Amino acid sequence: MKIRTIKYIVKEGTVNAYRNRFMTFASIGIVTLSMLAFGIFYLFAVNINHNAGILKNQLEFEVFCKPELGDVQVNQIEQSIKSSSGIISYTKVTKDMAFENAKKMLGDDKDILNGFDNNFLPVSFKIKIKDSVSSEVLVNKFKSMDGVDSVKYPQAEINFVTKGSAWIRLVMIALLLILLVVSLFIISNTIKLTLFARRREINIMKYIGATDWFIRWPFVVEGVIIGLSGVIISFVVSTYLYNMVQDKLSKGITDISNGMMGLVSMKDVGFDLFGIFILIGISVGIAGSMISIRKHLRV
Amino acid sequence: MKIRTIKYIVKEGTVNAYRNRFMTFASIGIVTLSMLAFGIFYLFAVNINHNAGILKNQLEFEVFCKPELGDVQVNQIEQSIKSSSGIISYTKVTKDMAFENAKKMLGDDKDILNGFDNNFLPVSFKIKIKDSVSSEVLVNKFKSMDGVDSVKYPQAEINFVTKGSAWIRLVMIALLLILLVVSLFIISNTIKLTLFARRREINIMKYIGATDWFIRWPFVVEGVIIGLSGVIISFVVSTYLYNMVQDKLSKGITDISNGMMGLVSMKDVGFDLFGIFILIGISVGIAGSMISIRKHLRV
Amino acid sequence: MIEFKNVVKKYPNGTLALKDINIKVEKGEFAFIIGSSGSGKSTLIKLILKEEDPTEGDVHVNGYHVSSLTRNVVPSLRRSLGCVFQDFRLLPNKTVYENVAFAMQITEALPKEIRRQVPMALALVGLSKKANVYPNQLSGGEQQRVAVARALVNNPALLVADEPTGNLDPETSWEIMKLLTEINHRGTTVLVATHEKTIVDAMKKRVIALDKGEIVRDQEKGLYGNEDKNYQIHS
Amino acid sequence: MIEFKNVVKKYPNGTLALKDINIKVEKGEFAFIIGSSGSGKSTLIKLILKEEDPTEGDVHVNGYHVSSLTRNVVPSLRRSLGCVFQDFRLLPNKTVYENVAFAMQITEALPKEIRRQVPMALALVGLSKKANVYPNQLSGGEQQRVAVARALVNNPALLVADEPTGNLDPETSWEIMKLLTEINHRGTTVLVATHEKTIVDAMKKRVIALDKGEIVRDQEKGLYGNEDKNYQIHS
Ligand SMILES: Nc1ncnc2c1ncn2[C@@H]1O[C@H](COP(=O)(O)OP(=O)(O)OP(=O)(O)O)[C@@H](O)[C@H]1O
Ligand SMILES: Nc1ncnc2c1ncn2[C@@H]1O[C@H](COP(=O)(O)OP(=O)(O)OP(=O)(O)O)[C@@H](O)[C@H]1O
Ligand SMILES: [Mg+2]
Ligand SMILES: [Mg+2]
Repeated sequence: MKIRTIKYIVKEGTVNAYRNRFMTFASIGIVTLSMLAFGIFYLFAVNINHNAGILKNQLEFEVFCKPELGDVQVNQIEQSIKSSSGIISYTKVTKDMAFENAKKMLGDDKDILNGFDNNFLPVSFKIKIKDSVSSEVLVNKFKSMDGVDSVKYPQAEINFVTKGSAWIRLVMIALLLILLVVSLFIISNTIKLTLFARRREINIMKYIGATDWFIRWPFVVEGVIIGLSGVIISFVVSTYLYNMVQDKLSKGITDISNGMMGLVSMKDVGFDLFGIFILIGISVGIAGSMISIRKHLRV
Repeated sequence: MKIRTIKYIVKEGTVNAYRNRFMTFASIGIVTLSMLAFGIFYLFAVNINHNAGILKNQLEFEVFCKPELGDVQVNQIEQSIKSSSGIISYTKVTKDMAFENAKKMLGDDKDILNGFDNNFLPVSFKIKIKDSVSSEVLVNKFKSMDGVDSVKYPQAEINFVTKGSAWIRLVMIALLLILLVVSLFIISNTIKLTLFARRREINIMKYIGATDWFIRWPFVVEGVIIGLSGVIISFVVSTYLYNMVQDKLSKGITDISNGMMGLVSMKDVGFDLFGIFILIGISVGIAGSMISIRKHLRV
Repeated sequence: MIEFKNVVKKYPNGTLALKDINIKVEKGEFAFIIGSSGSGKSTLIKLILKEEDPTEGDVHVNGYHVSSLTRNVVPSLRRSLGCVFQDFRLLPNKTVYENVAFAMQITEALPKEIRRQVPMALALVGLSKKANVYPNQLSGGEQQRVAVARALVNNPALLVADEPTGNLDPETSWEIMKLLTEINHRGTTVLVATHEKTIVDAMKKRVIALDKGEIVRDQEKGLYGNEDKNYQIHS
Repeated sequence: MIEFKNVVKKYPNGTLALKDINIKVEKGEFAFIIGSSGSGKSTLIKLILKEEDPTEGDVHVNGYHVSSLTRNVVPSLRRSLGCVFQDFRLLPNKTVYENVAFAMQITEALPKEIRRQVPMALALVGLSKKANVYPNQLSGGEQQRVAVARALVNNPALLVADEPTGNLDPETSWEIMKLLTEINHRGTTVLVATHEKTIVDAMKKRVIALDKGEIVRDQEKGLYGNEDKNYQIHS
């Protein structure tokens, strides 16, 4: 292909996009809107996923040492907790602290503890783990450790969050994929419609003796222009909407989750989203035009 | 308008939908897909909403009577709880039960309770309320009641679920509305494209002397055929998908939520969804065709 | 029937297609509009149909003051006349039969009437056999004849034809012209834009000659002109 | 240059458009194809362009065995000849200039060449002034002349024209015919399907007459025929 032909193709595609501006706008509208829907759900899903992850990381269990254990043995246990992999952090609950807690727990009835010293209560460790999946292994490990009396862990809660967040992820990915496929099909159907509307033009070019590629390339350029315009507009709009929503929602979410959860910042997801968008914009523009034009070239 | 003209219009619209089947299929595809995306998210939102509602109804607080209260006074309090509005159910926790709970709570250290009888513990009522919003009123009411020692309620939890489910609802409604608007715009843009592709046909009719209505009605019929086909297909597909997903998910959801939550049955939402779909299918078909054709009639 | 008063037509791109046109065609007349390519014949016909509006002047057709017609009266103006368009304007998604029938359906004619009239019109232009094919399956001349049939089918009081024989062989052209003459004898006003020198010369009807948007001749029983020129090419 | 051997063309809907056609047009010849409306002239030309495939028989054009051409060689066949289509086939989204230039761009011609050739071709058909308007802003005859200019612009070895003067007045028609004759004198083979009796009679070129899909006459220096008929209408 000669340079002048490439020049011709680019110019032709651009000029045609302009001359068919009614169709160009309608198509850009459709691309924009489907990608906007996809983008909004993508951001939604990323946030759900992120927060489900946070919830999971909030999992902790408690290792109770035998009450009669001396400081040395307690330290040994502490060391082995420290060196365990899969643990984010731990807090030591001393006998004093346990006694205070017991008092609080009994509330108005704390008088019953009068006369006891803190010695009958055990030292315990509150352990935060990385991954709820590995909790079972850790729990068993600590249970069988010398000097450990018992391990308490909120099994139901762990199950709920682990399975729950897996389900949420699954559902989110499924919904996102559905929306992506829907968007792609809608866009490709739109390309089909626009090429169908211009089938006579394509036929004429063919009758005059233009090769398939000579006809196809300007349409591909036009498709890419439409695709890119659509995704860029939808990226800008979804970024704008997201920032607006983030402003409004962050405080609420921080409030209700005691600062635990929060919205992902656009800085962190924007790049991914932009990449996905540009990829879709270009590939749909190229593939859609190439495939849809084929049937009209057969004259 | 004469009967024969109405006959003509219906026949014409149907025949045209068939003769332009390439465009008809592409348009039905777009309608189907956008409504499918909408339908799936609608079902998703209904379920989220339903389960957020269930969670909210799980809210309860506990009213502690003064330990020294006699049976008569306890009964009085029970009566006034019973007669309070906004309460779904309540359970009475007797002194015996409280003692057992205390033992459980202390676990291995339950020996410290030896020598106490259950008398130092108070009778309490666990109350399930209808609506977390009214909890504050109820809490204050019981706090100021004679013989009530204290009212414990999980404020953080209440806040989380109340605000949380309000947010979820808001987000869901927002996402649904976005998707609905996106779908409607996509469909109307598609109608614009198809009418643009057939603008010459419309012009010719006008040049021969057809009135606007005579030209427009068959297109409206065609639009309704496309709209209805699209929504019916997407209704069938989303019902099918939903039933499939329900089979797979129900057990999981029941498991992780201890039977509390669950998926809404299609029987309960199907009718609403079908109604929305048919309404959209018909109105988009009519309005879209009528509005988009207008500019082509001006010759 | 048709009256142009000081009509000027300038297209938006600046082309001055008609300059100060004054014509009067009476009921029952048969007139040719001739002129070289681009002289404004089709533009004149477009003004009659309100396909274009005059830049200046008034156009009266069939009792309608075309220049000031409101949008919703335009269809009745157009239905009051039959028109053969230079580019045929057949509906691509309708068969030959349906194309002709369509011109009757828009008048809400009785189906019985339609079933009687359409085959008759098709027979007149010699296309009875092609009733059920689509326009893109017709030869150029056949498409043109469908356009003629459609213009005739409603027995309009005025028939306007833009180049109705451009794609027809001399014999078929003569058939069509005979048809138009017959229709004219039955009282229909006929206005034909044409290049067919032989036909114009032979028919000795009124000839309105346009040149660059101006009427240069308006002659009863006229000829195409250029009679004296003798075309010959050395080969 | 062009050879039809026992060619039969039956359209999918059953219409038998050509029956057992045998023609040979040598390099440098000038031939008319005449015949009444629907006799198969355009079909014959469509076979030359591989717009349609023959049901039976072989077509050879410019050294290509058209009937058995693979899809990707079709463009070079079409580029090896210039064609004026009966329905013009101008690109609606391109100006007159761009429409003509397009025929050169597909051959990857030098921009310099294009800028030289296109205005020349437009001048030849008398449309220099209309270079920058779109086809829908042209009169019927002007559109036809753009189609002629586009067919000429590449100086093809073979020029095929289907009814190239159907929308033109006699004078302009003669201009176009003179143009085709000149081109023919410079060595181009020319094949013209036409109804213009006057022109065919005056030019005394080879005439191939079709009737209902059959060749009924193939005559050097022929006439249109029907010479003796005297058209006259009583008015
Ligand atoms: N695509 C098609 N499908 C079916 N029949 C067709 C098709 N194209 C042409 N025909 C038929 O084939 C016959 C020959 O058509 P063709 O176009 O070759 O005629 P022609 O000689 O060019 O006529 P004209 O002078 O009117 O243009 C006609 O009867 C026509 O109806
Ligand atoms: N829509 C338009 N916009 C701009 N100019 C136009 C338009 N239509 C026609 N013209 C110009 O107006 C002039 C008259 O055109 P018109 O179609 O009336 O010619 P005509 O006499 O019918 O010619 P022909 O015999 O070639 O059909 C021409 O120069 C043409 O280029
Ligand atoms: Mg004209
Ligand atoms: Mg033909």
